Amino acid sequence: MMTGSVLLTLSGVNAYYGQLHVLKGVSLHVNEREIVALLGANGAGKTTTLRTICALLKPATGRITFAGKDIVGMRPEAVVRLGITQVPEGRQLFGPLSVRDNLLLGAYTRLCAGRKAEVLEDIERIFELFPILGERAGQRSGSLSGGEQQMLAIGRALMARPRLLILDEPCLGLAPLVARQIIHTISQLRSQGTTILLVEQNARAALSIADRGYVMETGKVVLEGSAEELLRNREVRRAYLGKDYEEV
Amino acid sequence: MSLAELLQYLVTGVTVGSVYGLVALGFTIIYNATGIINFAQGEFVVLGGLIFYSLYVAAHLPLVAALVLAVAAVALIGVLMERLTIRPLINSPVVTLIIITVGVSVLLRGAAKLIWGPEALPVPPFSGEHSLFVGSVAVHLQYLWVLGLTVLAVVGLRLFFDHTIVGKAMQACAINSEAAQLAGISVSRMVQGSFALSAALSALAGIVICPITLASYDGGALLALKGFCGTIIGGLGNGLGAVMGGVIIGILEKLGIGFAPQGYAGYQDAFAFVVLLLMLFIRPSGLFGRQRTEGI
Amino acid sequence: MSAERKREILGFAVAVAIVAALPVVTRSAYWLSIGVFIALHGIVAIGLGLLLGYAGQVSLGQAAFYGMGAYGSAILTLHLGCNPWLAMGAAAVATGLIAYVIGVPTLKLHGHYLAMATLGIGIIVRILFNEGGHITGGPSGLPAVPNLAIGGFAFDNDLRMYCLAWPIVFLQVVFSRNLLRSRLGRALRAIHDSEIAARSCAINTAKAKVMVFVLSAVYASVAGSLYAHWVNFVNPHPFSFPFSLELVVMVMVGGAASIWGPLIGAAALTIIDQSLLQLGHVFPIAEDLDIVLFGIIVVLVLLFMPRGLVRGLSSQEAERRAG
Amino acid sequence: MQAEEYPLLQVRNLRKVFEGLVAVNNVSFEVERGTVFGLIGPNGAGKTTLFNVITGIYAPTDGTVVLNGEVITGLPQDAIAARGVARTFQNLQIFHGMSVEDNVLVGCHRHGRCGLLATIFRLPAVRAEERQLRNHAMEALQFVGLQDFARAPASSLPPGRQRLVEIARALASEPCLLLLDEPAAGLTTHETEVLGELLQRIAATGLTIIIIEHDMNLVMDICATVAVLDQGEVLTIDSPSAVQADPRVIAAYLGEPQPEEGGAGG
Amino acid sequence: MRCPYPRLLIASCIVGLAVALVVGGGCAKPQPQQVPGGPPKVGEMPVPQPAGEPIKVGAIFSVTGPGAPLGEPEKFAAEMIEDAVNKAGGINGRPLKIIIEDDQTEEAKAVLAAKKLIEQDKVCAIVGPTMSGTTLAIVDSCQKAEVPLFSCAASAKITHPVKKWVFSSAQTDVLAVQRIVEYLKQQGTKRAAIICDSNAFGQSGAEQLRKQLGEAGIQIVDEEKFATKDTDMTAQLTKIKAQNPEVIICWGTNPGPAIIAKNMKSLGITAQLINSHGVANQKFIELAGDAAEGVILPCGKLLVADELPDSDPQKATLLKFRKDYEAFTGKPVNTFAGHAFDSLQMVLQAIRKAGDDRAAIRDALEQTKDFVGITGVFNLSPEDHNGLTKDAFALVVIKNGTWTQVK
Repeated sequence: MMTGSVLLTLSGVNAYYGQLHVLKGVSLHVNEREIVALLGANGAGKTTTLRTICALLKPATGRITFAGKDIVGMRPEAVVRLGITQVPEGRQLFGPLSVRDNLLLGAYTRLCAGRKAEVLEDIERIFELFPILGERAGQRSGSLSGGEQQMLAIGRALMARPRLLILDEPCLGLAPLVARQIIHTISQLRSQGTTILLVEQNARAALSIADRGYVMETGKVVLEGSAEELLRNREVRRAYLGKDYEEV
Repeated sequence: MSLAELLQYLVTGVTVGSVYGLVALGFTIIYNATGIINFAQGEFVVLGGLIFYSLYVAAHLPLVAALVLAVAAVALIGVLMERLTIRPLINSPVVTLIIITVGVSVLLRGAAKLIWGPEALPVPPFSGEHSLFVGSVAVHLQYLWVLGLTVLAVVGLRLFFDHTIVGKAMQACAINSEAAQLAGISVSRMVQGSFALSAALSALAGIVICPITLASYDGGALLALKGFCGTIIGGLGNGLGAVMGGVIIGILEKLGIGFAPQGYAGYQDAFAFVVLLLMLFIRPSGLFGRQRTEGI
Repeated sequence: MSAERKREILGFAVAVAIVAALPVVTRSAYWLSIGVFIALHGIVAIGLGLLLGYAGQVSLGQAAFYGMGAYGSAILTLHLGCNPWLAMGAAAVATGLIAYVIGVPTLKLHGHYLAMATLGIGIIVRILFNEGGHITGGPSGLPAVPNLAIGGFAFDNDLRMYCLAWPIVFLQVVFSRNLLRSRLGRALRAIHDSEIAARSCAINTAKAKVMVFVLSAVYASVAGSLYAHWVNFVNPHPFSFPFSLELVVMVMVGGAASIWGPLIGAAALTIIDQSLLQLGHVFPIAEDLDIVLFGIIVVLVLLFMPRGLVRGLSSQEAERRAG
Repeated sequence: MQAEEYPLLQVRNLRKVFEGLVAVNNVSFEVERGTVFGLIGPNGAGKTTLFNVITGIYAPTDGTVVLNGEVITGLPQDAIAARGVARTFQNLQIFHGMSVEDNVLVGCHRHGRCGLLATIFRLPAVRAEERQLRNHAMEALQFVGLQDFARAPASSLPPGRQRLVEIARALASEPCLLLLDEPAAGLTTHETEVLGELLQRIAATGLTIIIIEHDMNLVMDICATVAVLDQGEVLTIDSPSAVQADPRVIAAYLGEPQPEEGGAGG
Repeated sequence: MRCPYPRLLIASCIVGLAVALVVGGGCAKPQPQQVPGGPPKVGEMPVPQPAGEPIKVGAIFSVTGPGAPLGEPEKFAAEMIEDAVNKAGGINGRPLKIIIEDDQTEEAKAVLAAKKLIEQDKVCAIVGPTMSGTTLAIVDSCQKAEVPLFSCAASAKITHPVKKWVFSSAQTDVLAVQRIVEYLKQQGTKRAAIICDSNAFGQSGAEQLRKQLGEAGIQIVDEEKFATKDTDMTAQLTKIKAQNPEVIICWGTNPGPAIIAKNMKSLGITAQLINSHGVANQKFIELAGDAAEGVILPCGKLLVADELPDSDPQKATLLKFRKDYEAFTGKPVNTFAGHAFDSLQMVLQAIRKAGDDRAAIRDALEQTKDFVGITGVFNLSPEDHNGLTKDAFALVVIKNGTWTQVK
């Protein structure tokens, strides 16, 4: 797969929760039309990295640029307008609202700009991508099954027409079959031109579709490489199962 | 007690209750957006009535213009309050936020007294001092205004929340503010909007009821407390529940007076709060709220 | 150990010295009675501070317990001819019992629900005072409550009352310190920081909350009794909702999570209140402005020192995230 | 003594459902006295929920927990803690407004007896009790190596040491059962090593421990038995080495092997 | 550990500022700067300028808080008198200084205000407070400090039993109810309902009504209450309506009774509404609008001064007071201002006679005979520290938005 120029760069990002130093000089980049996987054990700082990118957490030091623009200090909604959207961990749908409303809200910035017709077209496109959502358009989103909710969460993020789509644990808590379907959808999205940054517990599944990957440990990037390299790398297994894994 | 008497209590109860309901709705909107109980809510009601007095009675503006302007002015005060006192502290513990709204309420009350003086001010009813009589049950024409505007406000709000993107965005912020931010919704603007909306609703309540109750700078506290009861009875965070809760408080209060033995009407406010306490002890999620499971 | 202990003793000594200095500097009944009011409000506020700052529970009905003390004293001395000291003690015990009965169901509630419930209780109690007919004297109240006296020595003027009230305050400070430096006090602070972790340390949080609620009610009751025996008159008005709110504001402005905070808050608010009133003499327009200024001061203190005057700005992380 | 015939903890057919979501499903296991029991599994497997049910934070939808032959399901959290079940939390729950020593002293809560009145008058009994508890707390602090930080505000310590404070707090209660929820999460490599050494010393005292941990080294070093949870169900209960080699476990962690790759992890 | 100084600094600044204000405010008043430098308009004044140490009289009014509608006019009246007295040469050649404190309608503040006046300002007598509650709260302080207190509040408890140092200038409810019952007996009324504020004024009225109506053989068919801040009394009135009384007697102060009048009209209740002297002011008519028409109430003669026969001893005083007050404040005259006027004038009269010694003033006050005031003609004595009779009341009916005496 051909990938383009650099879209997102983090260099030397440090971030704190109160006094807790959670990101320690994180540097990574994502090229256009690439799928990049961010791997690591619980508490390694993956989700925090994503929060920092989306401006939900302000880094203490370090630069984050998107399409050549420095985005540190921007408001979250401004980052969304620039073209970064995130599918947060645990879906975070607007449960009491309908499926259609969730999608509409995904396109909030465009609706406010008065581009309603375009948005309605996009909704139809999401329904093509996930037909089950079309069937449940009027249903409360909280009543959907886990897999359907995940589809809706992805659909909502796509409604902003992002240049970079960030997914945080999209397969968490899903049945294996559904998880595979989601992974498939993600690779499909890339082929339609969306750049993707993916955090996933299921490392094998993530790396199966990714071009490149980073492994994080205790707030630092400890490893990076192409997907094939990482899949073969002992360190990756160590990060999940402990270093003695292969030696047993 | 005769049927006519009973109906009379109901009519008044519903009217007074719908004002409580509007106040309760105001509480709910701010609570949903920020998790704060705004103790200055009663002052919004009062300011609505007083500003309306100035515009309608003193400046002789037409009814609708005075009404709209007064509502807008109070909405602006709500926005200012949010901007100056709530936003800088939004990450503070809830108690601090509650107390700062207390501070604002003291400030607004003082300012209102400074401007409009200590005494109550009379506002003429919108359609004159007349009553309709259904049998021997009297329905003051202003009651119809109160009920009508309440229904209009509630329906309007429903439409706003269900059928406009801004309304939905506001709901989204209340449901999950972080997810809303990730969808590109400016949470701080929505919080500001909710203060404006909440202030406007309370101002409306103050305006429609002041021909019956007179407009007075210190009338806010009691209305706010009753509205507060309504909010809890309806289930904290539930808008329609809050309106219903307010109406229930209104009806119970009037029936309480009706059924109280001679000379015991002094307990009417205690009655409302006893109901509130029972509610809190037995079903704290309110009549219309969903029981929540406690998490970490 | 010793440095901290030294600082503690030094702080206490300074406070005692300041308080002791006032009657030496002035015998003015005005200043002394401001001092007495600060002491009375301080007693209630320190109790409320334990509840609010250490156990993390809000009470918007504390004026009711203050009132129970005042009315308890007045009713027992006037209707039953009780000795004032006995009346004061009996009122405190009765208030404690009532607080226990109220506290058990009420403290199961959290956050706004708790605030609302205590507020409701406060209002109901105020109405009971008002509607109590002959017993409470109704809205006109009960005049001629006798003074406290030891033998022939009656605490009937401001200096004497000042000398009675402040030792009680300091005693209470010592009590509070003893409590907070003990197993029970640590349990309270633990509840404030993390209720779930506190329970995992075998702390019966419900019991601990009720305990401190009762204690704060007893403190308030004692202060109420002192008020009644000093002013010699009780009526329902001073024990209504605005005073409950004012007490919470005192605690918040002074700083809830310290022993001295509520006391300093009580002093600051009482003094600010009086000074604004006096300001009206200098600038005649300030007459109504004082309420506005009062509001502004409260807002400013909380805006710039959300942890209160004693702690001032603190770098502690916002508690919401931790909670 | 009569309790000796039972295993210390028996978990029988435990099930916990949250609004339709099954978090823990039909989980049963036993923990013998004086052993260290590991609990592993991917995110969302229900490990922490299991802890929360055992310690009484949640009431189970179904099933029972038996401690020392006594059914403790349905008891309030503090009553279970009072029976000697101590725990730490995945996301640190230290009392950030208190000193390190006071944090640990809270752990000693169940050993105190003095009432409110005695306390506010600081009667001699209270002083004696304080001294005793303080000694106790100091011992726990020394055990975890934090004796020099006793007076420091707990929130001023780095997360690694805060974790030790939590452990000291749990130890100070002299528990019969210690539950550790991901003690190594968020620690640096060095801190993890210190922790591992500490956990081994704790295990050596004969205390019964259940530990949730992702760091397999740690699990390997101290656990006698490991249970693997996936999607709320027990996948297997076995020795650590056997568990590590189990293809089902590897699949649960790394994802199901793609068909063309064949069995990995051999 | 972080350096605590910046926060300490801010904290101490705020406290310091407050203390400075208290000290400054507390001291600014006693230093009578204005008085020596005050009267530069020498030329136009034929009277000798007051000189020497000013005579200090304290006043405590509820200028703010719920009592403000009563307290504010009282304050105006006091300022007016101070102004007039000093222009007319002061008292016994000395300037008059009235130190007015606002108790904010709070008992605790009234206590503080009284102590400040007594100890700090060393006033020779205190006028006020406005309300019964605040008065009763400071009665003891004044008794102990042996300072004459001339209250403007109406509760019978203030002067019954007689307290050595305490007087009151407001008509008690006893007299007002006497006047009403006299009228009802004339009309042959048999069934009355009462609805009273649950505050001190209303309940003390209710007590008198129960007693005197019972003695007069008039049946009370229903007795209701409302809270001072209630804004709708239809429920109570519905209950009363069902009992079908001939008259409804309402006891309270604005705005409650105005709302009741309006509620009665909207419920179509035709019984005669009788109000207390608590609403004997223009505000009631303004608030109740059309609903005020036909309402009967007892009130001081101030409101019907024009209608009084020239033979009435009060007529001249009333007309002059009305003129002066309206000229001084630009606001319509008000009964409560009259209370302050009477209290203050009687105190000043006593000072003129006895000097500024507190005990002497008290003794002189007790000797006050045939003082023609706004509220009535006062005859104080050791047994009566109020000194009014029911003749202090006129019974008026509201017609065309103004007051007319009931014939």
